[in-house]
Amino acid sequence: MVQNFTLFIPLLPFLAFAIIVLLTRNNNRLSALVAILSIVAALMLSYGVFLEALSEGAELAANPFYGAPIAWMPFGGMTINFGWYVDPIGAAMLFMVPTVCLMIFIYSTAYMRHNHVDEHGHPHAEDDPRYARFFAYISLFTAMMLLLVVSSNLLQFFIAWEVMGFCSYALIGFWSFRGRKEHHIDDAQVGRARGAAIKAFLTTRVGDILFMTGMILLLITLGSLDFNKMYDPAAMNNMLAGLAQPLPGVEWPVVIALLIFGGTIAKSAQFPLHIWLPDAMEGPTPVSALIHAATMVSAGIFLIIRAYPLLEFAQQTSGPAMQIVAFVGAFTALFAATIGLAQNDIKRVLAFSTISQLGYMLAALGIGAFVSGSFHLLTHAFFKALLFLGAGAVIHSIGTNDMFKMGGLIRKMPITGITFFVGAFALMGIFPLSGFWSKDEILLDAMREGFYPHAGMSQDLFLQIIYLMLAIAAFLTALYTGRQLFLTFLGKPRDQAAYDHAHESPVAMWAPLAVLATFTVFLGFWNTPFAPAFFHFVGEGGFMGLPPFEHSEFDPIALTNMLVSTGIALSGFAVAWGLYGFRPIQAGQPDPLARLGFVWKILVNKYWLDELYGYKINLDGTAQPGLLIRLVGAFMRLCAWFDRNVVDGLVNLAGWLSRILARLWGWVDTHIVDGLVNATASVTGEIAEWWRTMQTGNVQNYALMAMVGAMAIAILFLLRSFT
Amino acid sequence: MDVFVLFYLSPELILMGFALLILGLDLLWRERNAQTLGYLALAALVAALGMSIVLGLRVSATDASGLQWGNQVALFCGVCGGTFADLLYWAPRDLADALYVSDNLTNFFRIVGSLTGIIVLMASFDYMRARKYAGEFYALFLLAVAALIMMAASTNLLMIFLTLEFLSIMSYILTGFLREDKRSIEAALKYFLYGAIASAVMLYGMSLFYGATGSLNLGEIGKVITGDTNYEIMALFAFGLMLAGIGFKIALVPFHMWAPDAYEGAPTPVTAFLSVGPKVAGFAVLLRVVLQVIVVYRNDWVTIFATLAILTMTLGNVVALTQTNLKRLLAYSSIAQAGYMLIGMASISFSANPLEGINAVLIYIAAYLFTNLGAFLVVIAIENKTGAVDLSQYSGMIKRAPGLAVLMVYFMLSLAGIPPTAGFLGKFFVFGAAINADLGWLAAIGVINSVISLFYYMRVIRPMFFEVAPEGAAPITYSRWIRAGLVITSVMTLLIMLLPMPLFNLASYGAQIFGVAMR
Amino acid sequence: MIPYLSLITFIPLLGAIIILFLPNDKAIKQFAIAWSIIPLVLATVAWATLSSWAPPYNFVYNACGVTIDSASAGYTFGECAPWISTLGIQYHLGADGLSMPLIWLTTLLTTLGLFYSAKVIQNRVKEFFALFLLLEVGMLGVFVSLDLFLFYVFWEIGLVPMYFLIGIWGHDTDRPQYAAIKFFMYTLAGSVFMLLGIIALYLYSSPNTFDMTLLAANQANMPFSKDVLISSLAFLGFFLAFSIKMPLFPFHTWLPDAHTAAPTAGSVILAGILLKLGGYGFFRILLPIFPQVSQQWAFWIGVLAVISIVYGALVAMAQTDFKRLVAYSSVNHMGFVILGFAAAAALTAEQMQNPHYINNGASAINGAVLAMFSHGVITGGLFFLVGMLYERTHTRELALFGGFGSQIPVYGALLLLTSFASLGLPGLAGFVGEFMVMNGAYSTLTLLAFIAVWGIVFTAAYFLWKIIQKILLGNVSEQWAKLPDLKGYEILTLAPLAVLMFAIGLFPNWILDTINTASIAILEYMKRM
Amino acid sequence: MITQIPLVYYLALAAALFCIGSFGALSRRNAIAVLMGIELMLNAVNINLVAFWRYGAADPLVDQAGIVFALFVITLAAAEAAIGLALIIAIYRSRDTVNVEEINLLKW
Repeated sequence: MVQNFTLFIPLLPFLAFAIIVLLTRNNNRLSALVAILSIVAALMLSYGVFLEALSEGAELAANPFYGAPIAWMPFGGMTINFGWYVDPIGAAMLFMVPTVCLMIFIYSTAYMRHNHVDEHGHPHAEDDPRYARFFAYISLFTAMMLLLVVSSNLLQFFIAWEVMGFCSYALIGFWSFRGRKEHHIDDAQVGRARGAAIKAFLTTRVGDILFMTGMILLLITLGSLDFNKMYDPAAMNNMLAGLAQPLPGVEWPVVIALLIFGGTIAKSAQFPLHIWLPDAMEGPTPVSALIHAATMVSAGIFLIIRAYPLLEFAQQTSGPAMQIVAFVGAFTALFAATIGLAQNDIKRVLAFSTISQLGYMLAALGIGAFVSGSFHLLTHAFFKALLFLGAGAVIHSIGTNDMFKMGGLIRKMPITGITFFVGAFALMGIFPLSGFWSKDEILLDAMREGFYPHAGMSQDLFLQIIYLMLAIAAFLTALYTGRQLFLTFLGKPRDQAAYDHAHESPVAMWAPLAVLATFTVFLGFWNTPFAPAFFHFVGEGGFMGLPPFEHSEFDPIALTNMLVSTGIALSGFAVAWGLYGFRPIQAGQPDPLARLGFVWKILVNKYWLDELYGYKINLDGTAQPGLLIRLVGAFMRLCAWFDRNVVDGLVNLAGWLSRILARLWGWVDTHIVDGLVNATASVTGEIAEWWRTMQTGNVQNYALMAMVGAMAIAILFLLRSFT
Repeated sequence: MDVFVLFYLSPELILMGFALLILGLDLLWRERNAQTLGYLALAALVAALGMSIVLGLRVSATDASGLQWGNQVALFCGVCGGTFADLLYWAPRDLADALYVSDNLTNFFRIVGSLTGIIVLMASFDYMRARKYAGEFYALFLLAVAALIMMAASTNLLMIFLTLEFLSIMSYILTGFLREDKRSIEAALKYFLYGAIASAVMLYGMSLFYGATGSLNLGEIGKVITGDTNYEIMALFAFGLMLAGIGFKIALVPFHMWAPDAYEGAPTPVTAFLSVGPKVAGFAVLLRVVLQVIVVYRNDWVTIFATLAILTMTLGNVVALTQTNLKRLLAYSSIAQAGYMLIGMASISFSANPLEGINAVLIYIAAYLFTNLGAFLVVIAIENKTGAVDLSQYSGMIKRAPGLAVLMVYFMLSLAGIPPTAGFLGKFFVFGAAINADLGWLAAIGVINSVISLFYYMRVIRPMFFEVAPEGAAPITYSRWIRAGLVITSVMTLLIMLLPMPLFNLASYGAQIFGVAMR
Repeated sequence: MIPYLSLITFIPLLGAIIILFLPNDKAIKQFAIAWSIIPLVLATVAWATLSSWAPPYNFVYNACGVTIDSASAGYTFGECAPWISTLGIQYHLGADGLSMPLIWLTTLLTTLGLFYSAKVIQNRVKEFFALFLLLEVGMLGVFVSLDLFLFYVFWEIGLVPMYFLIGIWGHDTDRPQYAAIKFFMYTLAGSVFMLLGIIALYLYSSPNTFDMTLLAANQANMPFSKDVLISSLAFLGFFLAFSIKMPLFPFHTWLPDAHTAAPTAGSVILAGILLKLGGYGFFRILLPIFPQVSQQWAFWIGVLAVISIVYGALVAMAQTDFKRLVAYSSVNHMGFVILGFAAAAALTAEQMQNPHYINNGASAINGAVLAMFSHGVITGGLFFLVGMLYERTHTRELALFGGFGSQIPVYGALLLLTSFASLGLPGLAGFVGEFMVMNGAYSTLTLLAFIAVWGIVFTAAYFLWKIIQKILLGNVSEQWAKLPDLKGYEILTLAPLAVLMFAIGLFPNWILDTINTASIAILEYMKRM
Repeated sequence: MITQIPLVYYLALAAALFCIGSFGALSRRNAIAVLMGIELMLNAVNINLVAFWRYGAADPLVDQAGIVFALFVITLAAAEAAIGLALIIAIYRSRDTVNVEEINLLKW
């Protein structure tokens, strides 16, 4: 029953956005209240849908909740309709997204109050000047994420996707402008936020363009963007028949699948378009949690989930679409983990861990581990939101992001510290937290497929490589997470002033942490290898018309894998302890890993990719465009020059020419006519005498012209009649 | 010859009679009642206009309305003989040996001519009030109008020569009418010398025609010249020379050089008249000569007219770009306008399509008449009060004389051919005729020229609207006669665009006499 | 039967005349605004009537001796009166899904322009308001004419008032007179060739006619369709006129000057409506009447469109003047409209048999028309915003701005909204048209579409970098410390546009439904080639 | 047998006269002399007309167009001369010169 109200889920936060913008924008408390009430209502509704979906069980996969009543875009004899589509994974998302969002909303009510010491030395807590606007934006953001989850149509999905892009722009750049009386941010922050926002939007825009291209090509070849059609094998086969091949030997499905994957690369910050996400940490921390860990980047993964049948179809019929996804994912997982090692900003470490974890999910989806990839999406959302909010609490309390100015904070902020530990261990994949179960499942699938093939199949080198990359990444994850823990919460305080200033967060901030930590601890049991309830719900039905996923029983391989991955995580953490925990870092001491030398320099500079094609944003708020952007800039100036001087120049040239022509006539009058007169006079032998008499303004010149003209016409006639 | 036939000469007779009457009264009254003489002249022109319209209408047995336009009478026949009834219904082209005809084309030009006269006369009332010898001016002016009508009615080389000289001499005198003004008298002398030489050249051409065909009558000559080579050389050569005289009237390149000087020097109402009257009459003669005499050499004259059209338009427009004296600028503009009319001449293709060259020329002439005279009326109104004829003196006219400024915009747009104006309709027909005659390239050059022309027409507008009037500049008032003239010209400029059918019919009836039947 | 179209078109003319006789500035302003609402209301009623036709639109259109029925119809509100009967020129008006939204937009933007100008224009009020209403007549006339001669007449009528609006009320520093004459001559240069094209169309059709509906409907029996040279030349004449008006690269250079120099309301109309005349011509004339030639040239027109998109965006990015930048953004956006045209035109006779391609062709046309409509709304809004900022700061130099997001938040919010609508954010007006155009373009001009789509990134770049960042972000300098936020009348001016941006972006169906009828009809005409 | 002077002789004479006249008209500085040049041109035309009449007309006594034309030309030449002289006198009064090259107030 509740399913028919699915579209109200995104509508409620959207209404909150509208109400805040139009009505309550001048009242901070009321705005926050409106936002939270709306998300609570949306949460209840989506839990309703989720529960209804759970009651359907695996049956839901074949008969998802679906309705497309809104005629949106008619063209010719066709109409694209919008509506809702809730299949098992969608239902699971409907459980995750509002939950996490609600926690973030509550957290934000406190986070967006800034402590500020006035000129008399009295501390004040005052709301951010744009407090209401913040809630408007995050409401819109949540609305769009929910819309994306319930979309029945790829175009609808795309719209939500793009509006989220806007929200991320607005929220990353939330502090990118400053009134004259706003003290909570400084000029450097304004500069960094400005650069980061534009970088995020444009980088993701590149992916969006690819996504849109893929989507349009899908619309053209498939004839529809409705998920119903996309999951219909008969309709998919049409794709091979329609348009001519894009390139010789390449079929459309793989092109389309990879173009759509382009959207994910940008949105989920995969290599090489990951560059925006670390800088996006300039937004307020709840935003980082909301956009860059729990939901928005998850949208990229969710896109791949939605397009999974397409990818598989492409892989089967026309090219290695899945393998490319898997490889990009695994590579990013490893690549981002290496950079994460060398970051000092508490949020940036988390940012790179996000990139890395998203890579995990993609690798999982790419190797066909659909269920484990999806499950990791859910668990990751919880523990990453937890980590970000925890980091935010730290920043809010001591006023810096730099981990080398922290240390020992667990004594000052026990609740934050403990919950942060829970999240960090989940990220590392420590038993029995949720991260362990989901990550382990991915590694298991890679290992099983790679090293223990089905009977009659040879070992797959590709999958082995993927497995190894993921395993190394898991090790590195444990290493940098451990490093973060030791630098932040353990050890000795390195900045005494900041340490003294530190305090436990208000309840509005720690309560959400506690809730998220609870989920982090227990969510993993939804899908253990022994009792894969999540699999039964999500995987057993497969997609509508497509064959279901297979699940192996718990066997020695699984056990082996559990042990191996626990070992990897623990060894990573142990190394971290060796480097950072055994002998705590003192103030001013360089990072022990700096001994790596050139390698360290590469990692600190993030492989210089910003300098190559990105946009390097410095701590002081200045920025340098990368090589590629400089080239575009040069080309832009060339175009402007061309426009001013060549295109417009031609027009002006025409005007100039006509002016010249006008003068020329004058010249003809004065010179040519003279010349003719001169010639006539020479025939009569009195050149000298008449030379001076023939001047313009002289009627005789005129008459001569007339006579010559008449003779010319007459003679012309003559000549014509002779021919 | 039936005496009643003189009825068919009534417009000209009225004009000339009144001219003599005015001269006589002027002698009697000695400058005292100059304005009355002016009204008398106006009455004469209105009567002539009325008679022209009456002459054109005849009772028709076929037309349901009972009235039909079209009436063709040959006058001063040597041998056409017959009765009055016969005279009414001769077939087109069979002109026998008439010297002078009163046909649809003549009636068209009668209407055009007397309208020109009426409007210019209205403009000159104010102008002449401050000057001497107004009575003489009105008399001479009436004679000039009569001359231009007679020129359009002539179908004989001798008659053409006589009427052309008649018009010329009147024009010389009118141009030099301000005897104390150096410029005026200089303009007259130049005009005179140029005109005399041009008509001598034309006469030489006429004599060759006579020698080649043994006749002076256009119809007769046309019958002789049938396209065999014996006459071809002589006829075309002679026509080339005759163009000097006709082109001089029309101010075609290369016979245009008198025009800017004469226009600039002449009294402005006379300039207005010169820019329309002789040009119109010249086209009437050109039409008759071309279509009755050398019509068989169509290929040849199409080329010549196309070439001349391009030269005329381009030179007129390009040189006008640099002018600052408004009278001189309008002189070059009127040269260019003649170029567009020549496109129509070149596009005569005798097709049954309404977009036909003859039609186009006639419609263009009518449109040009009102537009150009309207523009001159504005110039005269401003000159009367301020003496300004230079563009730099026109700044801020929108404040000083909003009505004049707005009307000037309208007339300039019409000259440039922007709808909804008569000028646009004229250009539409001209270019249409060109495309219809497979001269699309000529039409293309024509439209390019009309774009160029817009530039200087807008240069006229620019100071009026975009610049500030000098301190203390008084508002410009103008008499009710100029106002009436402006009303006539502007309303007609608009009406020709909005309701073009009457004009179209008038023109196509005129074209019928050349055996061109329009749908 | 109410002659809606005649009333809509000529009521402003009557208003312009009445204004000439009104005594004082205040009366003129109030009268002009009130009067301009009449056509707006009429157009709204007309559209409402129009959209009440239910699919499959099988009614009979009967006017001017033209009877068209069933799918290939589309016209309604036909009015007819003989005009120049020997040439078969008729006063033939009619509207369909293509023109109705544009008519409505014209009346809306005129009202808004007048409303805003009433506060801003203080000198030569009578002239301004009379000219503005006259301008409306010209624009509306183009959209309602179904006779080519009438079309041309209205086409040119619009030029003159615009010339004066730019020349007289332009900012002195922007060389208004140069811009005005450049605009006038440039547009005229294009349109005179269209005149030749119109005449050729008349002469080479049989029976000879100027009637657009007949010309389009009689494709098959036109000898013209066989004469490649003449029809190409005639096509070229029209194409030149429309692409200068649009403007298409490389005919766009009049646009930045004209836009920059024009007074705010003038820029709004120029960008909002006048550019659309060109786009309208592409779909009303070139596509139905010249399907073969369009098909032959579609690729190259597409190339120009793509250049316009990418090049326009790049040049816009290089501008330092706010208004000039917005002006160049029009080049960029109009490129999509022409790409839509090219995409629909590129359909081959063979593809015409495939309903799938037909749908995508309809998508291209729908998208292009909707892009025109939404560009009118969005860029109209942007020019209002430019003008409002200029009224406050008396400069348009982007480098001098900054931090206005906190100083004048309402302005900031509206600028943000409009900018994002313009850069094609889904959910706002700009996206839908672009998406549909790209859909059409990918199906016929895949490669070009793939290049064009990158223009979207550049568009986003210059909006974010040049407009939002330079104006809204950063710190407020002391210079602007007293900058006041938008006043009530300014918000009221922008509000309808903002509502439209959302209305189109969130539920484009209400307008696409109307446009789609016309697209189907155009494609029916094209099928006959 | 008396040989008639061929028509061509007359025509050649007329052509020569026309050229001389036009040369005079185009080159003399004195306005009166220019006028005289024009008269010569007109006379050349007259010779042409009369010669053509005499040689061309089928019955010269009935078809007298040529000679009538010549008479009109003579008359008009007189009228023109009158106008011309009047104008020259007027200009002489105002400028003390009849040199056409000095009469160039109006130019360009």
